Amino acid sequence: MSLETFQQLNWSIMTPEFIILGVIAVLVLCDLFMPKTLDRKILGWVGIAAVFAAMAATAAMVGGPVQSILHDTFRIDSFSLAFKLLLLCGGVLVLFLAVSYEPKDGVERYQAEFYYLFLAALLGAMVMTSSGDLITLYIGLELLSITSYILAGIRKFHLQSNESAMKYVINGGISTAITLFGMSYVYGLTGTTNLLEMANKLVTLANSNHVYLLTLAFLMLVVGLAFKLAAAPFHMWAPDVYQGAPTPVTAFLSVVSKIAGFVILIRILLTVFGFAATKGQGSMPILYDMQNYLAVIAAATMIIGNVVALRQTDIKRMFAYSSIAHAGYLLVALTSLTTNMFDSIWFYLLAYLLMNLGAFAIIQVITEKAGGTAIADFAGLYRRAPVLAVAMGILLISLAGFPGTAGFIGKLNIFLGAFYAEPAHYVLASIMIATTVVSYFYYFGVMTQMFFRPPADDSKLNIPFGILVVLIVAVVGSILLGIMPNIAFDFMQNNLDIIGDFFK
Amino acid sequence: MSSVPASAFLALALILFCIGLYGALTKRNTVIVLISIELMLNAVNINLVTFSKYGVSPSINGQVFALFAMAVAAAEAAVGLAILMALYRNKKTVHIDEMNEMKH
Amino acid sequence: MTFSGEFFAFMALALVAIIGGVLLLNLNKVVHMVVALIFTFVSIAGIYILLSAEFVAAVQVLIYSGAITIIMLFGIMLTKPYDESEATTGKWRKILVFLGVLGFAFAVYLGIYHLDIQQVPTTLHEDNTLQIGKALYSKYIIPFEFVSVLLLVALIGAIILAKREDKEGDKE
Amino acid sequence: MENAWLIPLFPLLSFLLLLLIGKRLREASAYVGILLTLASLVFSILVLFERFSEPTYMAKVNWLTIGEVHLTAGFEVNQLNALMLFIVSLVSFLVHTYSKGYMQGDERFHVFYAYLGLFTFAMLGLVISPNILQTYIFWELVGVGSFLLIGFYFYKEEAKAAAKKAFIMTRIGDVGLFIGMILLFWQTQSFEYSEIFKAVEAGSVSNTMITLTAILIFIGAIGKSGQFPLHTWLPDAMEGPTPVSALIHAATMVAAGVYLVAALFPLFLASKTALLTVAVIGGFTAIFAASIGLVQTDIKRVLAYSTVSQLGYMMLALGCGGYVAGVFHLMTHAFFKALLFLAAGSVIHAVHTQNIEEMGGLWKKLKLTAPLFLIGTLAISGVPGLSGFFSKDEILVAAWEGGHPVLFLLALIAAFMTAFYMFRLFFMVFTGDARSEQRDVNESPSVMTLPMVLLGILAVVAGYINTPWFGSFLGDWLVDGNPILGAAHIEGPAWIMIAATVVSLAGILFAYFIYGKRSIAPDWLSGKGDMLHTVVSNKYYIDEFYQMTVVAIVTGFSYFLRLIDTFLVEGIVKGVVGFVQGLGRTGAKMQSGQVQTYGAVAFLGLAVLAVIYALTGGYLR
Amino acid sequence: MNLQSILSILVFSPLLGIIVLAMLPKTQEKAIKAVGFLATLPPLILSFAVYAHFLAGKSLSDFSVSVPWIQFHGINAQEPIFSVSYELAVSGFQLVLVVLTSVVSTLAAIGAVTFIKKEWKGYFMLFLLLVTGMLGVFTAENLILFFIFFEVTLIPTFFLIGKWGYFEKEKAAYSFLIYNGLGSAVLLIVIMILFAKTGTTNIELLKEIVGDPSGPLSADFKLGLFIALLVAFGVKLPIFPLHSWMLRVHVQAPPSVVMIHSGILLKIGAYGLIRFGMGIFPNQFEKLATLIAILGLINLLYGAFLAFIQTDFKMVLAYSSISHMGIVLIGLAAMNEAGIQGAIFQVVSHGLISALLFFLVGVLYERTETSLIDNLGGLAKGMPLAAGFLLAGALGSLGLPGMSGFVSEFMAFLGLFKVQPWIAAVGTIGIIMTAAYLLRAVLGMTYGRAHREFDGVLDLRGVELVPVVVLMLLIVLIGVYPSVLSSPLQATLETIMLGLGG
Repeated sequence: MSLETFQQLNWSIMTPEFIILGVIAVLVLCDLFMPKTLDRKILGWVGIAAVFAAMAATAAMVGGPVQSILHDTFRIDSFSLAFKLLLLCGGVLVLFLAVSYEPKDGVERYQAEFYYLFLAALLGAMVMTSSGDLITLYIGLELLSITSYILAGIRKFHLQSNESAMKYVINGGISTAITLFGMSYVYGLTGTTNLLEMANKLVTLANSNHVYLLTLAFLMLVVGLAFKLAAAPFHMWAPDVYQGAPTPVTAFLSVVSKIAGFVILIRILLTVFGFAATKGQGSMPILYDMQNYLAVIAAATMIIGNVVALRQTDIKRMFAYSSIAHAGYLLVALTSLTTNMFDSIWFYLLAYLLMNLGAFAIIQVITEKAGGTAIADFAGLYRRAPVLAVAMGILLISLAGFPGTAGFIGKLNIFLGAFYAEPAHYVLASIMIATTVVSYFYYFGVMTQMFFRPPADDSKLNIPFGILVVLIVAVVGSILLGIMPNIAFDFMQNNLDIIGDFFK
Repeated sequence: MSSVPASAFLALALILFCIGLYGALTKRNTVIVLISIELMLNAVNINLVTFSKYGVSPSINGQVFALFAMAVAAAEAAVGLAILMALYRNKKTVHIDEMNEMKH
Repeated sequence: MTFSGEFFAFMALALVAIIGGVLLLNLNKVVHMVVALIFTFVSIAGIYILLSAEFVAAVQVLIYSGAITIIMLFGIMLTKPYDESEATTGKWRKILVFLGVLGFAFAVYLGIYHLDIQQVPTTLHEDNTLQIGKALYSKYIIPFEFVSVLLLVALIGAIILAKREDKEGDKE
Repeated sequence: MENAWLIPLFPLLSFLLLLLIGKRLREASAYVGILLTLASLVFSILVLFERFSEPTYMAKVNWLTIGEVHLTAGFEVNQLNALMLFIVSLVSFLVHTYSKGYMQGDERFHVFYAYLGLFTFAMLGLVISPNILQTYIFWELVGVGSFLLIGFYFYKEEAKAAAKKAFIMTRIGDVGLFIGMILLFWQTQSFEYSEIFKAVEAGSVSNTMITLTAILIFIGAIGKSGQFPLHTWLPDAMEGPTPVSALIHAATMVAAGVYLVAALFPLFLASKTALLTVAVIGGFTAIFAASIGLVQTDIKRVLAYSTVSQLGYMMLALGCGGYVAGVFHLMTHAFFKALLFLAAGSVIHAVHTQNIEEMGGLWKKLKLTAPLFLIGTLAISGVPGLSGFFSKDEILVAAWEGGHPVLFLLALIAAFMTAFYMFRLFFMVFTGDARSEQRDVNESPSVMTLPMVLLGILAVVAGYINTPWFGSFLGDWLVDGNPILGAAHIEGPAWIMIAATVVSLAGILFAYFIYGKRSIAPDWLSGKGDMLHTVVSNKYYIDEFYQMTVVAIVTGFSYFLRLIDTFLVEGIVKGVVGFVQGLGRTGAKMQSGQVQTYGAVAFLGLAVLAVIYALTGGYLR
Repeated sequence: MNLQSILSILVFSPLLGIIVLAMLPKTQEKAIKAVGFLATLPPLILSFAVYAHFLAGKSLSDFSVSVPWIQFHGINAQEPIFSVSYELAVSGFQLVLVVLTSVVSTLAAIGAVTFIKKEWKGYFMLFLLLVTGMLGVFTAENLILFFIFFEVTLIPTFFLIGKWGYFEKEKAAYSFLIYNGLGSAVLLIVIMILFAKTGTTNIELLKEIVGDPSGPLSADFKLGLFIALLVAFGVKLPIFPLHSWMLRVHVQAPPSVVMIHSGILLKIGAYGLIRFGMGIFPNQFEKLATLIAILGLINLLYGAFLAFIQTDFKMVLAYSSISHMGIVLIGLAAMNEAGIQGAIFQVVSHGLISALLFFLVGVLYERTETSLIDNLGGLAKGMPLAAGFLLAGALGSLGLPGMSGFVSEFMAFLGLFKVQPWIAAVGTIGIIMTAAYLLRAVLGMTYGRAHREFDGVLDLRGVELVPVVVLMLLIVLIGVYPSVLSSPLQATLETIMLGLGG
């Protein structure tokens, strides 16, 4: 490729990535040359600014045409923009948490690394959103994963953190291998790594043998990527890792990483398997053929997540199970395969992002203060810090999916899709609703602690600025989207045409 | 053409993948577990390279993919080992079944 | 299927690779396991050559047989493994995993065994490295660059995690 | 007559006033009650006299709309209603007056008057109702009034039990009325008496339905009027203050059952079976209760069983087609039984006991009460010349002419028994020597005796408005314009009257010999260990029977349901919860902290999915 | 003021109180109580204003408001059919319940001043939220909005029970939450299926679509949906065997909450059955009428028999609620004007009576620290007013004419006797049993000998008299002049009958 063609490429569409990349480089250098005594927190604020800038750059592209460079290895379409915005939102909130993170034997020494590793992970996730190529997707995925491994273990003098990172890396490695194994078959049966080309080739697929192998690859991909979603059967790492990892990292894993997982899953599943025919052109695509398998996975995820969460006494573990459950809900939307699936997944992820990050902000405050992560540490929070308790209450209610909150509208949207689909997924949706009711138990268990129990100590809690920002955004956002969801719906409707990305 | 059918290569990859998987899921020593994972990735690479030559419309892409996979695998191995080091300092064990500080 | 040299080469390499793998599972000493695996890695490199991927084969030798094996050995040395104690858990898990592996292999093998892909002549062996280079630097430039970020991050991460330092180290 | 609706409202006003300000008025509450009931009485008398000359008046307003159906409320003044208005307001007025003396000094004096007001309101409302629904409404309210007054001495366990029993027993009957009323509504599309009669006459209601509804309604009457088998509450109701017994449990409320049957008489006439049922129940109750009355030792209980028995008489009359006889006896009974109760109250007031075995020789001490009591006793015994004689005679004639010789015989025996136990009572209380120490026995104040005097007069003369000798004025008036109700006067053979006289005199003589002269030892009537005596004095063990059957079954069933509630309902819930929690426990247990297990689970998941796919959907398809 | 905004103000005005409360410091007890009480007044005044508007002969549809709210885009091409509007309206039936709600709420707020001993601020904030939820439930004009308000009532109730209740309050709060959660889950399934299949949740539109035999729903499917609906509201009502949560709540929750709970929240079940069960699925209702009648019968007798052997007066009342809700079912199962009107009357009547009784039990408990019948006795001596009202309330509850209970019971049975005379006849056993258990309990507490001395027990006094007297007056008013209630209902009844006839 000559320099000329190189320059002709429309690199501007990568602006958000470049911003993040540049800031990573700047932070690395700053960290090197800044005096050891200087507080690294400033770097965190720089990181936050960078994410905001990237967000602005992304938002500027909203509504624009689909653009891609270099054989779709980088691609800007509505899908990528929508989810990239989500990721950036999640990223910035996580960074706010990170700058307020000051536990005992924490990450003082590696504060700067802490920030730019977050940015790198975010970058990986962003790459995943805007790629139409298997290799780029894979690299993005791994960039995210490997950075996450490091982040999980960054409290290196903390045994739980080490163990968490170890478990994460081992499970991650296995999942990567399985995913890649699946990818290799997909590549082999199409001869290309470009997703759109794959779709073009597979749309006429009739060889039953190929279909068989491709379907196996489908299963491998789904199970492998389930790791990122923390969905069954690849969910078991989540509680241990969430518990041991530093709280902002847990927040990151439960939100940004999960969003990224959905991004890649949807991208591959819909583009490749949504077109790969089973019996020649015009026959049912593999994806639809395998709907029941997805449904089983979704159901298992919801049941496991919600039921096992009942037994938890550790708040972070409980939230791990809760996040498993939420992955299950999202899989319901994916399984139903209706045209509003993107809207509902996107909206639900947005709602989930707000409520989960908000909750983690409070968890971070409490666990830092208490030095442990037991749910019992929340006892009497209402006495100690009524505002925090009420905020947590609202977020929990949103997580439980009560009306008036974003969580409810999100669930409503998913139900709508599940019932609208032909054939309608009555059983799946019913499982979802039933397990939601089960989830009341543990969400309200936290409430019980906060509101009904007397506090162990009456010391007041101080809320750092970063936490405050996250809380305000989360609570206001949760309620606003619960009461006026059309803010988000209309944004999607008017500016983005995700269905067009996949089916036009 | 080739006297060795593509399926032979694929079968080899499958066998190695399974060996790696079995190792990763049963070996006690964490280093071996990490190595087993590398073996799995190797198996994948065999697949990729095989398909690069014998796949439906062969192309160089498979080989490139394999190279990427190797790079990533190396990074992953390094990070995994680093984490093991950190853990070892705190826990003085490399036995994976003793890493059960957090459970239930 | 003709019994060509290629066939024998394949058989030999495959055998070594699998034996290496099996040894990995069955040897007792950790160092031995790693060494057994070196055989596998090297024979895989041979397989690559059979598949007209000379560059990949070279990289395979360098990265796997070289780099990765070495750092793993370092890892073993640094951590002083005691492998004499028997695992306390996992009898059932082994059996289940074994059955699972069998089932999975069976399912996938069904697919592979009957796989018939029309073979087309390729030019992969001609200027293999050049072809790869071209692809890497034109089509795959973006992932390539991101790999560099990835490696950087992994580097930094590995350092900060593995660096030996005292807990109270720099507070003085 | 247009203003007859005001009659019930005076006592209601009394009730409300006393409820609100009674506490401040204290003893003056009595005047509120007395004056307002007097107003009712005056209006009632006016209405009664107006009704002699004018036709039935009826007015109604819309009360409740159900779709197309408009239920009304209103009032009707027909002969029966006007008569009942008069009786009720008169007795109520007298009891109000009497109570001023009787209840003197009670700290809840005003409450008593309030309750009396409520009861009087309800009773008056009951008797002017133009439709059965309204009747039912007041029917229940009357029950509440009775309930409250029985339980007036709420701190007494017996009063509590009696009040509860009264309410529940009558409610059992009320449900019969309730069902009957509703069934009747769906048959005739109306609750109005006139519409119902029209429909029945027109034959638009099947015979079975008429019988069924009539009997159901009669069940209501059974409950209210203390007929067998729902009679047990009435004797227990004597736990209430005595004026209450006089008003409610002698003169008015218990007679409501009779009134109801009378008011719905055309319906009953349309069904032979229903009429027969009424007659048989009435006849049986008459003798049954009388037999219990023979051995009771509590003065009020004797009177109570006598009431039950007399009500049975009335029912018998109605059941035999003797409309006039029934209503006539209802009236006379109201007077003499109220008199008896008030006199008994006066006695109790004087000696502070109700046990007749502890009384005696009071004739000299209670100069006014004793003769009045004697008048009452003579009247109820059917001694010629007094009111009871005439009405009882009418009934006997009705029974004989109605073609029920067995019932006639029963009635005759009952009449004998009545005479006997009433005079047993009289002799034991007023003659002989004092059986226990009685100090300070004084005649009651005039506020108590005056009502008694008035009632005494009525007990003597009331019979003369409907006699075979001087013309059946009452009967003529009652059936005027309603030939369906039967003859104004049933001519019977003369021997019936003689027989009745003989029987009652025999009873009196018999009692005189045993209790007055003591020439016959009463042993066989009070003998210990005599089985018959034991059975009778325990009221045939009816209460015990109910306790052992109905109450036990209900309680047992309740406990059985409790078992279901605790084990089945809660058990299922616990099971589900347990299952979910068990699932959670298993899930948490699997989370063993072993990272390889996690990977194994994930991979096994994949393997299972793959194998399932391979075996079902995939390759072997 | 714009008539259309009145309902919104009516529903959301208590939220204003929440905001004011939030700004008050915790220590300002008096102000908090005052605000808590005052915030219930706007709905009260407005609801009476609406009632007056109706009495003036003007149409209730003047108040209907419909504003586009949520559009679920993207689900199908012909946009935007999947939309939910913010729709509030009152029909006569709804109006009656709104008035009931606002009255009971105000009285419960007064009750709270007596019964709640701690943390008034939190209490009143949650209480006002609950009031908003309840008012919203009765005015919502589409299913989603209804569901939202329905769930909004869950959360405050959970906290009100769990924080301010008695000994086993948390268990009670949880069983409330889970049962009702499951109930609302089933409801949500029904709502979403209807929404997904028909594209609307507007009740009036749904009536047409579901009623149309050639509509998008098959007959079996509709039957299934109706059964689900029955279960959903059956939890709330509650119908046997879904009742056990309600017992716990009634025993453990603070009296002022039980007033609301028993008085109004349970009525949501009945409201839902009438409005949606009968309104949207009339034919299905007809098909299952016998089943519903039997369920009603079971409820009626089951509650009555179990109430007969309870030792705790609160339990008596709780089972009595079950029994009385049986009458609602019986009335509905009659499927005629009398029955349905009876059911609605029962809803209102039981709302008032149970509020009264639970208030009185609360007072008794305050004074004597027990509600066990055997521990009490002879209370009429020490607290004649309380005992008197208790007795009056019990009489009202057992269906004494002249009070509201009778009218409803009478109409319900009147209706059922026309269609199911045998079931109705068996049901009348319930009438007897009601008298038996209520008198047993009430007389056991107030009459007879005192089982222990209650020294210095105070009678009802001061502000406590307000709820008691007001409720009693309303009970008597409806009993004596039922037209106050029946006249707004006629239009609703006609609509329902039209649905049933078609």
